[in-house]
Amino acid sequence: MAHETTPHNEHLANGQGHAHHSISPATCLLVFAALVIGTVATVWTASMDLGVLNTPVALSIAVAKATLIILYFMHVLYSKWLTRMVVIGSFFFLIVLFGLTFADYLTREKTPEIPSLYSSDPILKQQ
Amino acid sequence: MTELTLLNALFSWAALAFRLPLFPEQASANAPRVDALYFFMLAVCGGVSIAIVLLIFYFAVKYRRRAPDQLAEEAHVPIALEWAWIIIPSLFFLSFFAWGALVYFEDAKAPKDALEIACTGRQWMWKFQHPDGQREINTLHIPIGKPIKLVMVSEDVIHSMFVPAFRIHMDVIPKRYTEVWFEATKPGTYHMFCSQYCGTEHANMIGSVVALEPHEYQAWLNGAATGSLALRGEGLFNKLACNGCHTGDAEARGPYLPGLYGRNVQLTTGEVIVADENYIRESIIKPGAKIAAGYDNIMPGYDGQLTEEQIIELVAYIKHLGKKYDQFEPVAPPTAPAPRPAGQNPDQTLPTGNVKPSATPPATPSEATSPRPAPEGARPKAN
Amino acid sequence: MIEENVSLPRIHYLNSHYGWKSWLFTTDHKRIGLLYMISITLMFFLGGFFALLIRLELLTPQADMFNADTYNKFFTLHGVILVFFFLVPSIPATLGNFLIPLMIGAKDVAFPKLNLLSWYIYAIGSLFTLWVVAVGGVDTGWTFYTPYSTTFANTHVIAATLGVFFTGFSSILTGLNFIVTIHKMRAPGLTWFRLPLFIWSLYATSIIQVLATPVLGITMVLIAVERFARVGIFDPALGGDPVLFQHMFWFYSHPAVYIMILPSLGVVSELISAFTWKRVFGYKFVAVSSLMIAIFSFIVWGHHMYVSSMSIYAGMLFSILSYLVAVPSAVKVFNWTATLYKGSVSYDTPMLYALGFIGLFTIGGLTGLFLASMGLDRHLHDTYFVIAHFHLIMVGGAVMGYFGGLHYWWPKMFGRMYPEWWGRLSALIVFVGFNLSFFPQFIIGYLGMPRRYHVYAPEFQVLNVMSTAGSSILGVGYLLPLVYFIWSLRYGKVASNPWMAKGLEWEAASPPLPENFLEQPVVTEEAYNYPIRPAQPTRHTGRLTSGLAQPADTTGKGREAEVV
Amino acid sequence: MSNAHSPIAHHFYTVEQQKEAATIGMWLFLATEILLFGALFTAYAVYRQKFPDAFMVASSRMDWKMGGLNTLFLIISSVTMVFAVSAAEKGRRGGLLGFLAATGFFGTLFLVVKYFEYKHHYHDQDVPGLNFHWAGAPEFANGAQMFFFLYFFMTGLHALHMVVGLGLLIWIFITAYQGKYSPEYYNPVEMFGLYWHFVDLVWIFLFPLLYLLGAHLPPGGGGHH
Ligand code: HEA
Ligand code: HEA
Ligand code: HEC
Ligand code: CUA
Ligand SMILES: [Cu+2]
Repeated sequence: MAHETTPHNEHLANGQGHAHHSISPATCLLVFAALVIGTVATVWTASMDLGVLNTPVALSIAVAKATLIILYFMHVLYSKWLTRMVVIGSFFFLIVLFGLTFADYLTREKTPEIPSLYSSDPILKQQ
Repeated sequence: MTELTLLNALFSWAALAFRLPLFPEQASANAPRVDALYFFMLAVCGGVSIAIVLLIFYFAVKYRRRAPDQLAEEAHVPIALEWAWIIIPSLFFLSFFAWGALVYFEDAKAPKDALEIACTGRQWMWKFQHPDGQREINTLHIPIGKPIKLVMVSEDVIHSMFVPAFRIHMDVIPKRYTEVWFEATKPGTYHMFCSQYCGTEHANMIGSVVALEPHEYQAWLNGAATGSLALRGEGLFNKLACNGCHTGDAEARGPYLPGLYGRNVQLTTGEVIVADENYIRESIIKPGAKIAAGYDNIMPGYDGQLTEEQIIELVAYIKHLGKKYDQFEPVAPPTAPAPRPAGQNPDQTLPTGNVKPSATPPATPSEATSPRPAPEGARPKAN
Repeated sequence: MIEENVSLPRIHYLNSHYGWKSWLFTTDHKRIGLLYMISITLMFFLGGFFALLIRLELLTPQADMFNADTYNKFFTLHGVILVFFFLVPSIPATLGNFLIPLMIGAKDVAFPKLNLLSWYIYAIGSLFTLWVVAVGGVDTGWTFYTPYSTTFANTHVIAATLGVFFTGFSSILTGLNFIVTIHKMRAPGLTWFRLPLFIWSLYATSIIQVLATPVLGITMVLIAVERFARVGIFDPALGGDPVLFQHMFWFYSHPAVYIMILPSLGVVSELISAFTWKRVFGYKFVAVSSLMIAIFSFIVWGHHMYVSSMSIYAGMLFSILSYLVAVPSAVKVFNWTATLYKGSVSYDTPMLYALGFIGLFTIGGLTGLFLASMGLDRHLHDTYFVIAHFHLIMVGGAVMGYFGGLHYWWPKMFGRMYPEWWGRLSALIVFVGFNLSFFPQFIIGYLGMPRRYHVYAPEFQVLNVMSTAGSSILGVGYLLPLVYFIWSLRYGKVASNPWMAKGLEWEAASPPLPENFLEQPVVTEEAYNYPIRPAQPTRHTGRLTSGLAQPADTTGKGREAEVV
Repeated sequence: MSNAHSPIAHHFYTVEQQKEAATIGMWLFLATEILLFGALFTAYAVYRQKFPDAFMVASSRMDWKMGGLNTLFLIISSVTMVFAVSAAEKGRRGGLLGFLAATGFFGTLFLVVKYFEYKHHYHDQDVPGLNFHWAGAPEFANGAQMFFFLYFFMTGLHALHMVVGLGLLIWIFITAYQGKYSPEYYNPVEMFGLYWHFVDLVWIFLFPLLYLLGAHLPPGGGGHH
């Protein structure tokens, strides 16, 4: 059909075609090694008390591992912009959910005391 | 704000003429500010809507299809218009935001000298306790011309305190204090609604706020006195043996509580927080949650053993301990109509040593200077 | 409306197969669209019926019709049914399902079986809800606020939340299907900026459906679990936080209001163009504004929580972001108005709905701005002002858009016209009834009448009576189309493209063939490429007859379908 | 989603189009999953902020060795899944079947370990809503209850995904055995792979957040005094 040849149909036209979707066994094993090391590192760092750093360290390792899986095992490194947009988009909105919820929780109980704009108000002035 | 008064008069006139209420009573210091914003937005948005509707009408009539095959005409509309109607409304939107935030911020935090009234919401009633312990249900007596702060908590589900005449609104949540404050400006009786759906009788969780002249309020207080909040808190404090640890001397196992309220507390985690009602409350029911630096986590938690009211009393007591005398603003005018029963004055029954009682409280400023008419002139609202 | 002399195609999607199986197991997007249409119509009248009962009770300040519990169930079921089972699926699942493949020149949506599955899931959800209605209702309000819903309510909360969970799932699948369809099934030559604006708006809607609905789903499950197992996920007595529930609920439910309105905005763009015979002014701005609305819709949910004890800084953030989302909405309103300028405006029923839509949506949206302002919301929260605000948008906006679209595409769907005179009459009745119902509520709201009250202070009565009167007029306005639409299926005048409208969907047969197009269409022009007469010094000389004889036949393809 | 029997469904024009549609469809589905779990992670974060100590203490009652072992199983199964897809791509049916079997094997191991963990927790009266009983410091009771609720809900939902995944895997295995896949058409294998990796991904976050939070505390849990 006219599909692949129509210049306007951008996704079909400049796609990667049906080329290599899967990664080479060597890459795969490398990633595997990295994941195992990451797991060991998580456990190892968790056994130490790093104070406030406990969670950031554990989460950074987790994020690194997840990124490897997404990029290599799930081929996002080799995918089209659309797939990448879906991945980025979903994480973006997850961060929105997180971020704005915590915009509430982290700023609670800190009600500001701003000087009254209405301090010239006769009613308030009486006090 | 003369234009507001004018508008208000207009609305009242309409209300009288058509028996059609159009505008709620303005009975708090806050109300005119909210209404000013309302009228501003009404003017801008009303203007824009009318303009759009008229324009649509005009175009729709002028360019109506006069013959069944009449084509649309080539129109040269500058694309710059697009940017104009992105930017200009945005500026208006910004002004709405800024004004709205200001109005809100202004009233977010109660003034320091606000009269504190404890409020408990439960299915389906409102309970209030005045600082001197007078309790009432579904009716709240307050003095006008004085900031009132409601410290509220729910015993079951979420409720919401709504007094339309004061333009205030705040959810009342279980296990956490929320607060709202207002200053009534007009004597009268106003609606008080629960506006958060809370079950079967939600629509009947209503009551009234009775705003009184200060001296009348005082008279009411004296008539309704049932013992001080803090006083009962003290009783509990002793009964529950809190004083066993919080003795106030150097070897005490628990921290020294006087002056705690409003002070910064250093926790074992290194964090510094302000000891507000919620902190004190938490310290009582879940002491382990935040541990004061230098102490062990040995205080028993009282979660589930105390009713909300008892906790309020304890908190009131601890807050009371904290206040220096000159922070107090007793509502009693120098010439109180009826003398207090002995022992009812919280200031005379505090544990000795921490706070010195004073014999003559200063006069209430609002009483001294209040130019307002007597409440006889106020028209009570239907309820 | 143009009188046509056409006949129905011999074989089309309605008569290509017979028997109930050919409907219940169909994977044809058009038939699935109709399955949805029947289901949501039932739900609309059921929900509307509850609305009438609500208004009946509110005729007087006392509780003289129904007791508190009954009333509470009424508004809960009214909200749940109309939001989750009518308005969210309404335009996407009916008109969207029917039209997306036609408008982009595809044979079907990307995943036809999934499409059918989503209808079944919707049906399961509806059954849960109908079961709840039958066995005694639920009384939490459509917002299911905790801890009332989890610990205190003694009605059928679990079944109701599961119903919502299922319909949410169905909504996800629909959205997913649409996104893939719009990306991958477009006809050659149909680039993004040649797409009809309806497609743009459904694309934006689908993004919200896919990304926001899962959060609602899991929240509903958490409520059911908490109720069932008595664990304290949101119950403060056990350490839970009811405000967290509100965050999670509104993270979906605010974007959801744009699930409801965006498709209508798309429909109105189509209508304005079709009934002015003109390209929508600022096409690209209108197209992109849909996406902007979808994206911004995710960041404003906290405006429902200003007085919930949420931090006031978060409140500020949400407030300003709420104003952000109004900007693309304003863009649309202004562009529609500008489109009318020098158009050839005709007043067929769909256009009446569209014009009504613009006015009511604008006012509804602008009152949303009042609520988005923190200072004002402290007075207006949970009053009838809110009720009026969202009914203006959801009924005066979204439902009007749906009705407009239904009238507009009716001949496309069934090859027959509804009676035009009755159409205009009912549009008029709806408009009048609507305004009478909901304008008084703004005043009641500012006066301070809280919502979800079956008894109220006597001074609110006059306005409430007006509102009740209006709603009964509105009911008539909605019953009329039900009658004449059904009538027209059999007796309506045969029609194909009575509006002389442009767009790929009008190039297929009416009703379309099972495969939509005989041959894959190729698109070579912009959307809404109506012939235009040059700017004329005088108005009456510019009448052109050429180009109207075959107005739709500009691509030259797919037209054969009509003469089969 | 797409028809497994004929390489190309009636409404698509090309194999490529069909394949891309499936990929994006799958990714969109995973996007919904991300937000589904994401909502739970948000709840977790909120409560952890509310009960930091209780979460730590309760978490020290987790057996991180079992969790670690399971992490390993899932990673291995992910790798075998990658090999399965590439075998399908190259048309090696034997390899495909073998790697699928390995994936299923490790997935099952995960569930077996999980089963023993759950059983252990049940025995220790750790299951909110069923038999929760907190023997540790009373001020942690609420927080611990919340922790265990989230633990069971999140790992339970994850396990549910594993079970569904294993079901799909069996179906893929059977169709692969029947020779339905070829280098031209192996969409379902690839899509299933995406799903499987995603389930792995969720676990990668669950493991540190649930098991390792209190790992530096003395073992046994129940309070730190
Ligand atoms: C389809 C449904 C829909 C839509 C589209 C909207 C759109 C908007 N809504 Fe509404 N809303 C609801 C449905 C909807 N809402 C519902 C159901 C509730 C109640 C839920 C409940 O509690 O039960 C609610 C409640 C609600 C609240 C909470 C009130 C409360 O409970 O206290 C708020 C607060 O900010 C709000 C704001 C807005 C805003 C800012 C928009 C904006 O998107 C509007 C944007 C549109 C315009 C602004 C119009 C066009 C603009 C112009 C023409 C420009 C004009 C130019 C100048 C002014 C210069 N809505
Ligand atoms: C899509 C959404 C939608 C729609 C279309 C409507 C439509 C209407 N709604 Fe409602 N409404 C909501 C969504 C919607 N509503 C929501 C979400 C709430 C909040 C719920 C809550 O607080 O939890 C609400 C709440 C609500 C209230 C407030 C209740 C309260 O807080 O106490 C009121 C009061 O007037 C009201 C009225 C109406 C009216 C008069 C209509 C009219 O437009 C309806 C017109 C339709 C008809 C009149 C049907 C016509 C049918 C017949 C005449 C035949 C009937 C018989 C058969 C069964 C066959 N609605
Ligand atoms: C067994 C001794 C003990 C008893 C009994 C006790 N407390 Fe405490 N309390 C402590 C200790 C120790 C601390 C400091 C550690 C902490 O913050 O938990 C404390 C802290 C507090 C604090 C926080 C003070 C600060 O500066 O952080 C408050 C408020 C408090 N207790 C109130 C009470 C009340 C009210 C009661 C009785 C109902 C009570 N306590 C009973 C030992 C006790
Ligand atoms: Cu209390 Cu509503
Ligand atoms: Cu909203």
